[in-house]
Amino acid sequence: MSGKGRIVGGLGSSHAPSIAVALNTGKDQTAQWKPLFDGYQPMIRWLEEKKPDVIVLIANDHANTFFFDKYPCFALGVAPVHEIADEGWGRWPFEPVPGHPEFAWQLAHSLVDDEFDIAVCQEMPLDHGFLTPLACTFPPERRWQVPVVPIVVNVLQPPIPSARRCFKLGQAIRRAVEAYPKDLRVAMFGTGGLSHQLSGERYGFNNNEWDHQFLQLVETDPERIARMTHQELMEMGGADGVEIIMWMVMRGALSNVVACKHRNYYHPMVTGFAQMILEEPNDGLGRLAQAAE
Amino acid sequence: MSGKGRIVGGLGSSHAPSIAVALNTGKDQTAQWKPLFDGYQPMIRWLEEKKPDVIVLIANDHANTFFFDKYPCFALGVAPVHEIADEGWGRWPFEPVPGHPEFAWQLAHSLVDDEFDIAVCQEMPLDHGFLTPLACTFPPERRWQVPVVPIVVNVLQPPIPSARRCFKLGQAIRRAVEAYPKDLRVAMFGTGGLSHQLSGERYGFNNNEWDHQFLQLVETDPERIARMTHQELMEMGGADGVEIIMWMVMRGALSNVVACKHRNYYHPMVTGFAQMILEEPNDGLGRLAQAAE
Amino acid sequence: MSKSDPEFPPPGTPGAPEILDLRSRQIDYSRPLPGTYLTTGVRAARGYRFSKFCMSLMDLNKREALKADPEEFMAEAGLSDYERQLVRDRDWNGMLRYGTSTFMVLKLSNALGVGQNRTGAAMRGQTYEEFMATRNVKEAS
Amino acid sequence: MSKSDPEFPPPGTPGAPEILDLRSRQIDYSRPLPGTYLTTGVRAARGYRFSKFCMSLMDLNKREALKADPEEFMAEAGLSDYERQLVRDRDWNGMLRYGTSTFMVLKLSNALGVGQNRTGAAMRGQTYEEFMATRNVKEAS
Ligand SMILES: [Fe+3]
Ligand SMILES: [Fe+3]
Repeated sequence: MSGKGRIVGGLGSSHAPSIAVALNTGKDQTAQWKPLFDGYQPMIRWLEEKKPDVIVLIANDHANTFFFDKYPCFALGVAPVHEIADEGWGRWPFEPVPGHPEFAWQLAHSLVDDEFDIAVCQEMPLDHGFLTPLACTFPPERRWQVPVVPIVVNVLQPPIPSARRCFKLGQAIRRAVEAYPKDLRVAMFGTGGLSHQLSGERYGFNNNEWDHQFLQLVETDPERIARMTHQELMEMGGADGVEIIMWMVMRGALSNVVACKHRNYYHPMVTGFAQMILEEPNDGLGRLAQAAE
Repeated sequence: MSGKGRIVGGLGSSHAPSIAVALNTGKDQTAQWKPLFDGYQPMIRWLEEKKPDVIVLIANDHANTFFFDKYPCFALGVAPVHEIADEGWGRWPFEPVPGHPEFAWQLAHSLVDDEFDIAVCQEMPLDHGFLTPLACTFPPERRWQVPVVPIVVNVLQPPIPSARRCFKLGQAIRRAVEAYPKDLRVAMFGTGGLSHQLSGERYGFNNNEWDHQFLQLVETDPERIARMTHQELMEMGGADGVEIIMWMVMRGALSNVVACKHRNYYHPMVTGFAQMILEEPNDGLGRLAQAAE
Repeated sequence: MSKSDPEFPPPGTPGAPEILDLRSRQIDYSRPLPGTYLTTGVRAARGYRFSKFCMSLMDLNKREALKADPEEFMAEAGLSDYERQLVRDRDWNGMLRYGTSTFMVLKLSNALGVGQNRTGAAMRGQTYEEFMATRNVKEAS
Repeated sequence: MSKSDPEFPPPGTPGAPEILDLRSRQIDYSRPLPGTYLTTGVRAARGYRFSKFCMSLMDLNKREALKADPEEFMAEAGLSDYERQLVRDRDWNGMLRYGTSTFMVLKLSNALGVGQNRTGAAMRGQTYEEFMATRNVKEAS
């Protein structure tokens, strides 16, 4: 690595509007919600300890920021500040989220140079896909201490990118980080899933077994997931469960061997909720640096 | 090739608002404009003879259809009808242009499956980048007899895709055409360039020698252009001359060896205008089919 | 009023536009997912006008206009007879089959005052109570 | 009024935000193109507000408002002093250096009634006639 940027680890989390509602109405300690919000505590502490300078946050738009008149496959937010999207019932009561234009533009150039045809967005309001994982891992007193570079992945309107392509996008993000000319501690954060389906007679489909298998594979054998088609992912995890491809962007940016520091799963209603912390070896300096010490 | 689609050839042409103005105000036979419009006559005849079922037309937006809030790298228009963009002084007096949704959606799926991260657009009004080459090759009585699938390439707001990436996009389009399950005669049409620069002290820069060299290379050795960086392309052809990368999408979809049936160059003012016809061997059935006959 | 539409007849009826489904190498069309309607290929095109209608309901004023006079609102939005009948019938699965994205259907059902899980129960052909009985957490969230 | 701006000082002046130019592997920053200002990297970010201002002039009403009272219009659009002075001076190259895309500058000069080749001549530091004398076709098109 010629630059001074490094990836210190990756987080994974589901996202859902109901999470923001529970959080903002103080229901996070009810019997129904506690098992979910407890799962965020180690992530809150990990972020405090690891002190990333920037979070690359991967989520999908839910037709709040984009419409099908012009729907991007991948979109990158390079703005200094990201506004809060209006999902049709007014904006979520969160402050706008700071961006990191300098790193984000470098990332944009590096990704396009690496043949990722991303849309570059100087205004890209964030919806619950981004906001719920972020609000859960940054309690009110710490909002928003770490700037965010958001990446939108199309999982709504076919054609959507393959799990393989998402994994490769993560690998390209790592190359951009490692070439960055300044000290920069980067945390990846993939969101979405796990199993759920919000349409048709199959509404409410879940597959707890697959969800646990996915969490295991994303840690130890992401290549297995990269090989899966959307057909296979949807058979296993429901039509909307395909959005776990966004965890693959996070995973692609990490080393082959990572340490799973936390894993939680809870399935109250229609979505298999999960959280995960995957830590890079040697605080992101990698195995070679470790060996040289 | 498993399908029945075939590419019958590729056209190349500059685009400019001034061309539409000259055309629509009946100046096409003036001394100033005749050498340009004469260059379209063989293209008009070629299209009449070759009878393509669809034209894949590659141009850039000039901040009329997209703005830098959300700027795509590649965008594909899948609409049944493409509206005319308003460039700020009212719409050009052209009828909306028919699309080819069935082929366009197949192309969208195939390109994303082939790891091209295109934005898919169900409404994408066309500006002069698309309209001037089209209006010049379809005289009023033939407008618009052939449906158009438009592809937008970002050449305005860096990061922009490399010449290599554009060439590869053309190759991926060919794969999609050849896998298409119905008889379909496809003509490629790359637009833009040649040398020009519309900004800074270097405004009005042209390089006739490079323009001729480019026309030779795009026919006989496109790989040489694919190897060039934006830096090299801009040094040779001016900052805005970089848009010749859109001819590379057209060229990438063609066979290695093609027949140049027409080539014209005229440089009246600030842009090196060029036109070209590259014909596929054996009416698009390829050399193998030819050999087997 | 019947759900027939000269421009966009219901899928499968005579005169309906052919929908080539061999679109994505990511989908195995020989193994259709039960109870699932993907808006691949031109299916999305057929549903586009209706999707735009649903999207317009992001605007509170539009939602109130829909509530105040649904027929007037749908006429102004230029919906076809077929599309209007889908709305009158709250035929969520019909909308999906027609080519409407999941999130567009949910924006519409929300605007019509039907919560997500009630919409989902109807999609399953169940009452809300029957559906909730299948969940791990049984009370409404 | 001077072209100084606490928020966005002109490039190169003390306090101006650092602009990392090592952005694109497609650009050789050791060989800057003469008289050329690329909006690579954060340069585009600095020019974004001004670009939006130029883009707004696609609307005829906005163009007429600009013509009727430029100072009032620029104030309402929230332009900084530095940005307003760029417009007052018709400082096209200044706009480009600031991070404004070519096509945004041309939309603005068009709205100000300055044709493309007159804008270009000014960018070159020439009169319109001097510029036209360098062209193959000498009469105005
Ligand atoms: Fe989601
Ligand atoms: Fe152009």
